[in-house]
Amino acid sequence: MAQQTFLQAIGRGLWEEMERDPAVVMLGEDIGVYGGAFKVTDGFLPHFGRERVIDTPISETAIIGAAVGMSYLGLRPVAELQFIDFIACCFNQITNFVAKSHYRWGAPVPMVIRGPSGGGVHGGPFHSQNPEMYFVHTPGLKVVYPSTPYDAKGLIKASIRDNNPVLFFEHKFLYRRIKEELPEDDYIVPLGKAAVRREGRHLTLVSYAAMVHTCLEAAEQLEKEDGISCEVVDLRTLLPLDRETLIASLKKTNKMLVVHEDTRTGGIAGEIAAIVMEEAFEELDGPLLRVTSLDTPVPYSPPLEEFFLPNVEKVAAAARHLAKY
Amino acid sequence: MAQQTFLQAIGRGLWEEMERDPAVVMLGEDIGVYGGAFKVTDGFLPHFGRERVIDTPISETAIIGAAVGMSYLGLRPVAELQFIDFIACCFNQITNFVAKSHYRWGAPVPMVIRGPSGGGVHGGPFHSQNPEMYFVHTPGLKVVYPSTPYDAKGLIKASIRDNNPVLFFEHKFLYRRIKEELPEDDYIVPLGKAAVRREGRHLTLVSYAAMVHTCLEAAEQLEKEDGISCEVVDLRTLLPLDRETLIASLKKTNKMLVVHEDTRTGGIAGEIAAIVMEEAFEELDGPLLRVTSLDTPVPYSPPLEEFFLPNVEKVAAAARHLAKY
Amino acid sequence: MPLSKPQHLELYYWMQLNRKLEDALTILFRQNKIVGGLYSSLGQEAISVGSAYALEKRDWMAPMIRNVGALLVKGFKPRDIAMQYMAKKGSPTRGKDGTSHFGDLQDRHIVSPISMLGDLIPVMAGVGLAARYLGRDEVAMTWIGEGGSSTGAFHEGLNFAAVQKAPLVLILENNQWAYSTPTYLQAGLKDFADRARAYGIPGVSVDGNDVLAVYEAARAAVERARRGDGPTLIEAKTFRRKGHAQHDPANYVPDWMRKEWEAKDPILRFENYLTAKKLWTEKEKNEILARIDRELKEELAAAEASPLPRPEEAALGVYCEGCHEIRAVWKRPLDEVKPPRHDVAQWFVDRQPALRPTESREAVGVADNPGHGRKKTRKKK
Amino acid sequence: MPLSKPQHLELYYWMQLNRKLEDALTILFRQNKIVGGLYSSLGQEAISVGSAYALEKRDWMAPMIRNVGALLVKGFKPRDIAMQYMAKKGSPTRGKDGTSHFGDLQDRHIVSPISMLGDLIPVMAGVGLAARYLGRDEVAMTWIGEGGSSTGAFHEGLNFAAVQKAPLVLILENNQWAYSTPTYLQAGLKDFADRARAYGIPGVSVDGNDVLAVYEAARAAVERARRGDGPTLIEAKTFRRKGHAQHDPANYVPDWMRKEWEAKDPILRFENYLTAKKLWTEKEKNEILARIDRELKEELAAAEASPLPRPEEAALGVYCEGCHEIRAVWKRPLDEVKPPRHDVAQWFVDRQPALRPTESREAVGVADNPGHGRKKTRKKK
Ligand SMILES: Cc1ncc(C[n+]2csc(CCOP(=O)(O)OP(=O)(O)O)c2C)c(N)n1
Ligand SMILES: Cc1ncc(C[n+]2csc(CCOP(=O)(O)OP(=O)(O)O)c2C)c(N)n1
Ligand SMILES: [Mg+2]
Ligand SMILES: [Mg+2]
Repeated sequence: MAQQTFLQAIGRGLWEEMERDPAVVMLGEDIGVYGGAFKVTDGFLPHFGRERVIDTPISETAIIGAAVGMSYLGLRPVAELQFIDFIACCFNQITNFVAKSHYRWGAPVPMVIRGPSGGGVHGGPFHSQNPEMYFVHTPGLKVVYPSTPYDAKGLIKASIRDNNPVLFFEHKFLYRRIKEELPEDDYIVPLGKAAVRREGRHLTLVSYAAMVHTCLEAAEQLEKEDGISCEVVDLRTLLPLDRETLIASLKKTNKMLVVHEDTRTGGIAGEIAAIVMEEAFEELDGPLLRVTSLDTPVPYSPPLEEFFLPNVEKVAAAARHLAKY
Repeated sequence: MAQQTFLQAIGRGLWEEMERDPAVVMLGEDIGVYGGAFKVTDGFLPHFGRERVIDTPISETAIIGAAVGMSYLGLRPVAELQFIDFIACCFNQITNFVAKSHYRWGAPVPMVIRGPSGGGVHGGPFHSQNPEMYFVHTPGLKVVYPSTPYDAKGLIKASIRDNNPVLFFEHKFLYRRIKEELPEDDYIVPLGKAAVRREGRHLTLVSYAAMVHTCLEAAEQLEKEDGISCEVVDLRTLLPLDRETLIASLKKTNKMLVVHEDTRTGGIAGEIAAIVMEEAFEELDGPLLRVTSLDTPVPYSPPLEEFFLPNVEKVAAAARHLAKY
Repeated sequence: MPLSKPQHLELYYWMQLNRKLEDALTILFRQNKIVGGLYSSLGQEAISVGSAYALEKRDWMAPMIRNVGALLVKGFKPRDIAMQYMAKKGSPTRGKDGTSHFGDLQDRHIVSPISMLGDLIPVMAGVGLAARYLGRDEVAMTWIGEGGSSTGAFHEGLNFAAVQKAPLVLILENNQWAYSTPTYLQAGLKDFADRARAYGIPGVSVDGNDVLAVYEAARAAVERARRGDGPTLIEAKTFRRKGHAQHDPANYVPDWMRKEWEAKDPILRFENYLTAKKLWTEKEKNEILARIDRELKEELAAAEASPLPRPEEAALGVYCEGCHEIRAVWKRPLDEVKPPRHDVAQWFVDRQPALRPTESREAVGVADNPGHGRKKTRKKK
Repeated sequence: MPLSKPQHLELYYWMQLNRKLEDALTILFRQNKIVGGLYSSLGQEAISVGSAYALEKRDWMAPMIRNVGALLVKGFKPRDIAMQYMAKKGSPTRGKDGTSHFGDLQDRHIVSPISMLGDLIPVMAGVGLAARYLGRDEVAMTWIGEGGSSTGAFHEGLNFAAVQKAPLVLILENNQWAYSTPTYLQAGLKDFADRARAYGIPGVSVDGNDVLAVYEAARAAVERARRGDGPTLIEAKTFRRKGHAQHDPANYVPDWMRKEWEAKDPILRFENYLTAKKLWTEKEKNEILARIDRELKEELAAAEASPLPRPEEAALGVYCEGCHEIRAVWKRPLDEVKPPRHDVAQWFVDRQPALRPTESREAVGVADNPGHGRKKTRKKK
């Protein structure tokens, strides 16, 4: 099979699940006739029909609310947010209605909320955000943020089959920038399992989504230029977190550097620091450090956004510092 | 002057600021004629008039939006959310309009968003929440969560005078449960400064809001029963965090236990763990540990909520464990 | 067809059960046996009962906090409501949540509300759309206060339902107060039924203290929805006779208003109607009242007997671990939805007056709109 | 009073400047000199220009993404808009944000939008209320698309403005498409002006390709707002001649539709009007066009000359460290607001028909509603 981009892989995963199960339906703004702002659902309307591919008004609260109602009758709705930034407009439905439904009265909400996320494409403050931590902090949700086409396809399929509400973040920087040969078979990638992208001995780089590629590049450089051997862990699922893989890697390298594109304060690096303290304090040969975006909105102008984001240099510098520790 | 409850202290602070500055106005649901669901603004309407004490429709997004507009003309609006849980309904206005206004185009938004927060009163999943971390993770906001009448009054006044948007969380469990003699003079408590509530030698308990009192009680018990001397740090402001006070206390005790009523994953304990790693790893004689609520919605039934919340026993147990470390 | 005599008596039974249950709950509240606040629908019973009575068993509903009557009509027992308020282990939410915050997806087709007003409207629109997709002619009903109609969720939900022609019936209970806020600070409207005009759907106002008027309006709206003609907004005008909740003396409500509305008590009015129309005898009335007393005694005893939940249960149930699988139940041949559907991915603009240049002003509402999709689409009426 | 001849020529100047600036931006876009997407208001210039022209200098406005014309009329220069799109250091946001996401609180009284549609409406209601409280007779104007009228913020904002009778004018640009979504999937409405009916405020529809019609409707609404009679919703019917943004070929738009609307080009129409009414000479027209070319050349040169911001600036300005203090400017004696006000903390229920029992149906909208407050309140009209 030909190489598939990150975007195509997600589209294929959605397509196959809709083929497999008529209970899977989609709703969102401009997803039908137009095929979605990024064309993820291009061609879905003619094939699956307007009953299953619903073009909605500009009403995020209605989109999520309607998806909840559909899930109560056993459907498995996939709601697209045109840009993930607009998730703020349905925050109440997601955190109060969706997340608490099963706990309060035993009503499962098997739905997926997906949308283009992240920066690096000069989208400015409202088309570049990484809101994942708002939802990692909301019990009742699952949060997925893949970094490769293979994972993206396997995880979107697993998310649709999961009986819980899953937030599926798609890093738009990766949409067309990475390609991969994908297997023909109907595979899934289980939620809640991190992946070791690169074996290493001296320290562990922990990341997810686009920053995984930044970490891999930095690891290459560190190996070559400094002889520092980095293990790279790709979280893939942020809630629930795969503590086993994190701790196992730490036990091996005894040093950990967390890299996220999300802003610093309250980012997932803190949660990982707390987990490491609780579960493997003795394993630490140095402080858990973090390389993150600045604590600002995402600026629009290219030089500003580059300064705002983590990059290979920043990761490498922090890794060198930690390796020396 | 007579003893004042936590609730009265907030009311007095608001009253004095409105007396001092005609630019201070209020809006919210049932705050005028009724004086607010908890009567914080009882008597404000007759005194300050309906132009300054605005009863709104049930429209949180309009309340915050209107307050932003007012702040653009130099007013200092104080928006009340009837219960802080409803902040989810204006999440977009707060995180995208309010928080990013000054960064994007230099327009300051001097407003205060306040409301009854927290659990322990059997309010159930939608009248007991602690949403502070959603906003601690949002650059551009300031977040305040006091624990004493003195601080509550001094901090609400400082919040109103601040040129930035301040989220002011009022723990409803404290409203009528704690009293304090307050000075007559027009004092403020500066934002961004933590307070050491109790000096100690063996370990530091870090907390805020209602849990500060739980920590103080636990500290008493630990001193008496186990001879463990705990220092208790009350954060008071969660954003910006007072790193100096935290690190100074850690340098003294070399052990830290963070206690928060907020749910565990993504709570502020993680951020503090990351800061400690970055700034004082060498000072740690044991892991930074945390005692928090469970990762669930806030359950309604008393035995369930008690199990959900941290309490003196849980704090004392964790402290003993850490002290032994 | 008009209601039969037994049906009239049923309506009476439900309204009285609604009221007497709430009276009993008030006593429990005074005895501190209720956790948190207690809400009353005193004087609004005709709305909950009359509207829910218009639903078939297969239909769906989501109650608001004052819709105790609707919960009873749709099959929950007084003990369920009492146990919710007492936060007992035996309550439908096992003590996890209180008040009317519970439901039943399997049998009674009831969706639980949350506190945030308005959120149920898009949710119930989705319920209706799912039923339609599954080939089931089921209607979804929910309620909102005149205050709740100011929320963004109300607007997004009802607008979406209108565009999709979802089988939804929304009862707007205008009881003239939203906590302490009167209608004129909620909206510049005389009739909240006018909210419907923003969506191109019917909006009707009825006397909310007349159970038959409410029933008829609801019935018509339910039939309209079942026909596939989309949502209806029904404003039921009434009055909140107690405070917002038990803690609220509602001093902001003028006495003359309370008095006038007490005189319009929906149960009293219906009793007089039944007597005037000779639809019952004193004996039948007393039997109903006796039955209610009997039932409530049992029900409340059962509720009180239920223990509080075990503390450890607080940690359970955040996620569905395959614990409770809701399966889609199809009432149409799956072939009808099997891909490929060959829907044409273009608007039928030639059949979209709404899209013609605007000075030719014969644009139409969604109702007659063929929409986009398969070449052969619904005929215009 | 009717517009003078020079004012007519000003309207023409602004519309042409709007269009030619966007033409120039399109060229910059093709040269990859623009960061991110480029949005066009081709064919909608009459709306931005005609409505903004109805504002006084002291009035407030908040543009949406297609309101380049309004930004120009209200005092921003083409270079400002160009630098925003090119993310230059010299842009009003110093490169922090792009497109029409900028404003000026001090002089031009312009509030910056954010991307989330609808959010500006409550914000501008607040601007209007603040002006009223400060004793300033300033009016706030903003715009929304027919698509944006489906958002909860639109509803909450306009409803709140109506209840508070805020001096707000909302122009709804119905250009028949929301990205790829046609009106009939946005709302079941023929006229989006009907959205106003949910709030008890006037809603009018005008030909959005007729700059004078837009101006007159806007002018009337501005005067109404200034009088204290509250908000107006104006639907301007038009058509989006380009794609949603440069990247979008808009294949979903039928050709006949594009053609019909090109024929209704607002600038062409106004040119014909000016000629027919002998309001200008060929010479005057050419002078205007020459002036625009001259100005744009300068403006764009200045914009291109501006450097990109220094990277380190990304870290600055999240908080206002006393850096930029906006002070309340009073135009009324402070004694008028000095406490104690002796407002009576009770509804004037006796003067609240809205609160009378509902079968006496003479309830009234907010407009004639005395509201609550001081004993002597505004007389009913
Ligand atoms: C979004 C939201 N904001 C605020 C509240 C707090 N609140 C609960 S009930 C209520 C008044 C509701 O009035 P109305 O909708 O008329 O219903 P009624 O109580 O009259 O039945 C308010 C403000 C809420 N539940 N949800
Ligand atoms: C709340 C929200 N949801 C989605 C979007 C993405 N979006 C940007 S413009 C647009 C279409 C807007 O259509 P309309 O309001 O008619 O304005 P027009 O583009 O036609 O001028 C959409 C869906 C947004 N900006 N805000
Ligand atoms: Mg009401
Ligand atoms: Mg449009």
